[in-house]
Amino acid sequence: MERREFIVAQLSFRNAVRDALAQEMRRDERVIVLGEDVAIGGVFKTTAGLLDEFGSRRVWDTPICEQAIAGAAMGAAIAGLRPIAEIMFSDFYATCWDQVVNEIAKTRYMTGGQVTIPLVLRGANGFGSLGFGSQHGQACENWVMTVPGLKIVSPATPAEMKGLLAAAIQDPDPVLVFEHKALYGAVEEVPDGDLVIPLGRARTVRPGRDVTLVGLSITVRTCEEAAERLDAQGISAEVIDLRTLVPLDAQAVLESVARTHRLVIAEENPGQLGWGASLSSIVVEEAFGELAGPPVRVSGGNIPYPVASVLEAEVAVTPDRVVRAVQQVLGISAPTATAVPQPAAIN
Amino acid sequence: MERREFIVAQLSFRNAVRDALAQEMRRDERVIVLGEDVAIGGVFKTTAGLLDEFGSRRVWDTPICEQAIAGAAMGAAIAGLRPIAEIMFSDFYATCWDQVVNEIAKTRYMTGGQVTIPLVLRGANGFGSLGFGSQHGQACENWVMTVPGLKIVSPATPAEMKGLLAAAIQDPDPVLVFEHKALYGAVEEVPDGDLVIPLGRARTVRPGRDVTLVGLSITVRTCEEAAERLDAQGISAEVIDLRTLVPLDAQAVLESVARTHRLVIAEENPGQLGWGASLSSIVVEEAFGELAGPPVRVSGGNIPYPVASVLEAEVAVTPDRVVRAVQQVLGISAPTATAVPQPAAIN
Amino acid sequence: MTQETVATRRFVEGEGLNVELFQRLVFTRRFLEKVDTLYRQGRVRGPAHLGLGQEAIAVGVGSLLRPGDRSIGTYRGHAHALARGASPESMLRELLGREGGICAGKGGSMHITSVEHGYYGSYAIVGAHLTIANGLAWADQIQRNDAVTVCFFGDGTVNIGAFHEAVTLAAVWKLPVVFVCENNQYMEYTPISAMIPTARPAADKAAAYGMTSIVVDGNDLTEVRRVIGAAIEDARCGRGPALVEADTYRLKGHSAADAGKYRPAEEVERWRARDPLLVYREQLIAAELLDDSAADQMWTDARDELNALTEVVLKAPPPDASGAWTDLWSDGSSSWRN
Amino acid sequence: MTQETVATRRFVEGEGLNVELFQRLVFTRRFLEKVDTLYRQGRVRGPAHLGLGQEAIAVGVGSLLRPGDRSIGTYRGHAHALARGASPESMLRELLGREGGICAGKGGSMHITSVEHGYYGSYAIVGAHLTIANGLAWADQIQRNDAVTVCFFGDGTVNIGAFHEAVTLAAVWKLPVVFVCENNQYMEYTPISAMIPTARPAADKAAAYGMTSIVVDGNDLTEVRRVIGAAIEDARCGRGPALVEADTYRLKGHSAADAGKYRPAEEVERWRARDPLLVYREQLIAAELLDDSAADQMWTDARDELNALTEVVLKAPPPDASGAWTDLWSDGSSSWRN
Ligand SMILES: Cc1ncc(C[n+]2csc(CCOP(=O)(O)OP(=O)(O)O)c2C)c(N)n1
Ligand SMILES: Cc1ncc(C[n+]2csc(CCOP(=O)(O)OP(=O)(O)O)c2C)c(N)n1
Ligand SMILES: [Mg+2]
Ligand SMILES: [Mg+2]
Repeated sequence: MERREFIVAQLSFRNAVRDALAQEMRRDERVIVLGEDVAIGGVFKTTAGLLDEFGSRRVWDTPICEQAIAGAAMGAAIAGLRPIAEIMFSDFYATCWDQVVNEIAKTRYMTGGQVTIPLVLRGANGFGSLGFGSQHGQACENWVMTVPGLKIVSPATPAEMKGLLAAAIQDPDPVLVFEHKALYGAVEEVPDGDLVIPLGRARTVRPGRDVTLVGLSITVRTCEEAAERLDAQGISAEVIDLRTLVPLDAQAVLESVARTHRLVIAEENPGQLGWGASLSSIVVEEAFGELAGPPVRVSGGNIPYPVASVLEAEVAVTPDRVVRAVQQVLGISAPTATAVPQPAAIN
Repeated sequence: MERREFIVAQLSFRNAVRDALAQEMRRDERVIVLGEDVAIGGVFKTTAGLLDEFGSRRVWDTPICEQAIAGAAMGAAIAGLRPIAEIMFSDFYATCWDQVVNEIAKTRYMTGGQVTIPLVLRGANGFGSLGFGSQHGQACENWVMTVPGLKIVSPATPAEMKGLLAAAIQDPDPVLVFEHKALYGAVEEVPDGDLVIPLGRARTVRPGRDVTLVGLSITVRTCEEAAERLDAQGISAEVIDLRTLVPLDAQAVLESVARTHRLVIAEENPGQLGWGASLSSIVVEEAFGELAGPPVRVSGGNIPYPVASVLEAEVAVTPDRVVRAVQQVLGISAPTATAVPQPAAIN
Repeated sequence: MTQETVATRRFVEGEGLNVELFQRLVFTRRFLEKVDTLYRQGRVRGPAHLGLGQEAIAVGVGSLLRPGDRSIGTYRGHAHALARGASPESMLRELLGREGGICAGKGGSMHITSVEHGYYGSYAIVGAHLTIANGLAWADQIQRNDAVTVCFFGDGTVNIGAFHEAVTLAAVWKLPVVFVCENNQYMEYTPISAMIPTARPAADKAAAYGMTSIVVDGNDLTEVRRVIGAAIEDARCGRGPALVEADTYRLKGHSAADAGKYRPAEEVERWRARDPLLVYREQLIAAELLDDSAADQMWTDARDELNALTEVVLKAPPPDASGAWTDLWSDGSSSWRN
Repeated sequence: MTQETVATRRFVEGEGLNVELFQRLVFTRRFLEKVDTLYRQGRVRGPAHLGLGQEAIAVGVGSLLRPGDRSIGTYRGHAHALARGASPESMLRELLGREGGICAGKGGSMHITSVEHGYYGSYAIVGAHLTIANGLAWADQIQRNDAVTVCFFGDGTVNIGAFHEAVTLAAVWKLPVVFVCENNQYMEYTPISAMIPTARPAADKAAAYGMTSIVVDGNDLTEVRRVIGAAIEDARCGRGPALVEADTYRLKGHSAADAGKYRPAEEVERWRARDPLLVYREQLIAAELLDDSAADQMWTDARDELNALTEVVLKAPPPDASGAWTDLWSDGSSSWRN
């Protein structure tokens, strides 16, 4: 992504969503939006202004019926439109899971390529210690990754959000875009004007020599903070933002590990079965000889999420836990003073 | 599992399901069965005879409404019964995914332990190259493993089926039991009488020295066949049947790897994100020093499943592929004559 | 199999007006207002959905349920929990993230539950809990208890698949369950009238399930008790499930974070005039069971009681962090590996 | 955006009796019988669900749809594909696992699709495709095409959530979609009458969606064309969606593997007497548009044609194994890593 000096704007993650939608709706009149409360601007304000600009033939309110929403998007995509359906919280993918994993993901293949399904499903995702609890606080990218046929995008910053969502809308295949709800307020400077970031290319956020830290969505910032602390300890950490799980840019991670020989993965979701495991197993299978130590995963606790803040803190993926994981990989024991229970290990 | 010499019976996998249900229904009158067509015996004949023996207060036909089925099971479990709901094909968990992962899995935790949910969801699962295609041929254990709060059982033989299903029914927490549809016809001798196999203990199917092969459900047999062929090549493979993914008996695998120093995992599901990755990452993190080579996964293709038999064969997990993975781990190159494209690597 | 040991169930015999019920309306209103205030002070963890203006339905149905009966509701469930006798203090502890929360800090505002009082929980995914309500009722049917389950939900919920499956199964199995639709006229920000194919979200669907169409003025406690009372008795006597639509209005936004500006001022005013507390108060005063000063005293008392309670709770420590790792499984643990 | 290049669409103008339609019924029946035979010979991969006895609905609706109209159905979809003009040979290739299968060997019996003929596919998870049908119709509505989408499904499907959500959204958005319930009286092995709360699975639900209750004799091709034709024209003219219940019966088991023994012999006999082919044949003969020998000739011709086709197909090689790795993504590949 190039930056031009002359026109930059402050953009929030929330508005990045809206701007990407507007950008693509202007570019391509086949792009339409549907979902609950989207006409009035959406409960996270990510569709604000779209009805005014594009009218009621492009912006469609729906009843509460996620199956019908996902199905309508699928059918319209097959018939040549480019629907973007909001699923308000990604936890609610569970209420239309059949449409997502059994219909949208499979129909192109099972018809021998007779149909193409260019659609985007998008909505708020993730834990972020906001008190949303078990039914509104999940990081659900993994659910999707168990099923081939769906692209998975989970951006880490406002500019990333704008460019990756635009690419998702332009993509000819079904893409799920996960918007971390704790990032909606995040702001950064972005070039004014159209922005598209290709899917399937990881981003090196920060170069380093001693260890590779891989994050996605909110854990990219977690890794950056960990890297800053490690710097102070004389440890140079490279931070990679995976950006998309499918297509997976494993190559970028393999190349980094070939230089650093150490890998720590930070994933917000429960570790029982997370994308970090997939990445770890790929790196181990394909670059075993390069590894000076085992890849270590820092994952969310293997529990539904609690609400009280001390409990949330207990299960969260934090820079502290990433720092400790790096120390473990490097064979440095953590100073006992800061030792706290490590949920992933206990659990 | 002990075998008594005096009374043994030939038991099919299909009848093992029915026998376990009947065994537990006799033992505990709180055990009830519900699902589509279960009264007449079920489309896979796994509930045959239950209506006759236990009557219509214990065996309940339902409309086609998986959400209502799973929800009814959950409510009745909370109210003190022990429901067993049949979800005909595990692919259909998608149509009640919210009940499974957001309600059943989370409610005990999110109420601070006020409720307990002793239920079993069970049904036909897996690919097995039977021509069932993308919407009826998935191995769905992984879907469940991404979400904490659910136990996952996937038995490999008739005796295992009977004993593990019985244990699942007795378990005080929600358990999903996956019955591989290609195994329903499998037959073995089992002791006549009650059988219960505790959840969370892997089974060493065959001891070995050079490499550990881990399978689940149908891939246990795949591993056994691979082990037989490896034997002929002078390679001694230990075969472990994982039996349950949650609770995961990682310890058994770690102990085996501590002896063999090599690990190959065979999972029928797509490899993108499969339980094999979770197991691999645990072994790598916790036993890196023991490993003489990288754990290698042999997984199903990262596609929805096709139907034509040549296409099925192309994406299936076979003894051949496991043998080649072992050769890879041992640094033996496969004889070129038998070289076939390796989907997991290509894909 | 539920243990009937709790004396605090809130069943009220008889059909007549009852000052005690007004007191409950007042306390519930004060409780919700208190939560609203605490939310605006930044003290409540997570979102908080209040049923301000809808209290007559929760209080009315609560008074109809006997010990052993079960109820279940949504994220907008504070009133429904209180209506069965749940402890306001434990609820405040939950909302404010203190030790001793009613869900041990793991539920928060959206998941208030008090099984000990027959309130089986608040569920935050639209529609799901209707299917769970069936299961509670089914267990009673199988065990030949004469208990009834009441399930509360909103107007927006009638469009989701889980609603349809649940009401269908209840009808086919003739379960002792009463589904109460609190039609507060809105989904989140969208008026329900724009998102349904007929005039009434629930009542117009009853016939499809072989049920009678039942509508009740949800802001009139007396009517709530009469109409829903009859449905509950039918269910109790084995005459099968019911689907009731109770007309009401939420006086504030969808959640405490929402100012509700999408609602026409005139509409809000019209419904304010039909505030369920005004309606019942007038009925009691007309029947000379209450006078203004006694009513005002109840307002003051409830406020004082809740202020005092809040002060105590705010002084309490947070729960112990280790609690994050308990109560996933029934052995109390959360470990997934052997 | 669908390309209207195919001349083989099967629209039949006019309301009258039509020998060509009888010929289509005959061919469809013969096709299904052939699949049944091949299945019993162990030659068909996977399960095969046949619509033997239900042909008048598929053929009738097929004849009402114009080029550009869309239809979509279930695993029991062979007749519906043929009714739009799908190639019987490509279908047989799919069923028998040969090169050139209509879904390239990746769909099988349950997923027969011919987009080129406006048949958008056969879906095997009950209810899901009703939501997809909406999307097809919605695209036409947005693009101001006057096309109509017809969606076929079974009686058992009315109880699942996806049905409810789909019909609701169609009604709220006034989509040009006609939902056709083929009430063949059974779920898999369970009679639908035992699993619905009213007498009729679909028609008794129409009012809940603000629609007219429409029932048609699905074994009478003339009636199918008249009644469903009217619903299609309403949808085409922007008068909104319809829900039609067509009474019929499957003369064999749920799938070719099922002997259907749970059905009372008397019931089967009653419906055999109302075989849609007999019904239409009698109408044509009464109108002197057909005589017995011409009808018999059609039977023989269809059999011979299908036998010949089968022989060709059975000689064809299987698809190339590499096809397993194509067509997941629109670039033709299936790779998930960069
Ligand atoms: C399946 C699902 N979709 C969307 C939401 C987001 N959501 C929460 S409350 C709500 C509106 C519900 O409206 P209604 O049923 O009328 O209940 P009310 O909030 O008015 O009490 C929505 C859309 C959800 N929680 N679950
Ligand atoms: C969600 C779901 N549940 C269950 C099934 C298994 N199943 C396949 S067909 C069928 C019966 C469907 O009955 P109906 O809708 O009447 O269609 P018919 O088969 O009679 O044409 C069932 C239960 C399924 N495919 N999908
Ligand atoms: Mg509402
Ligand atoms: Mg049927």
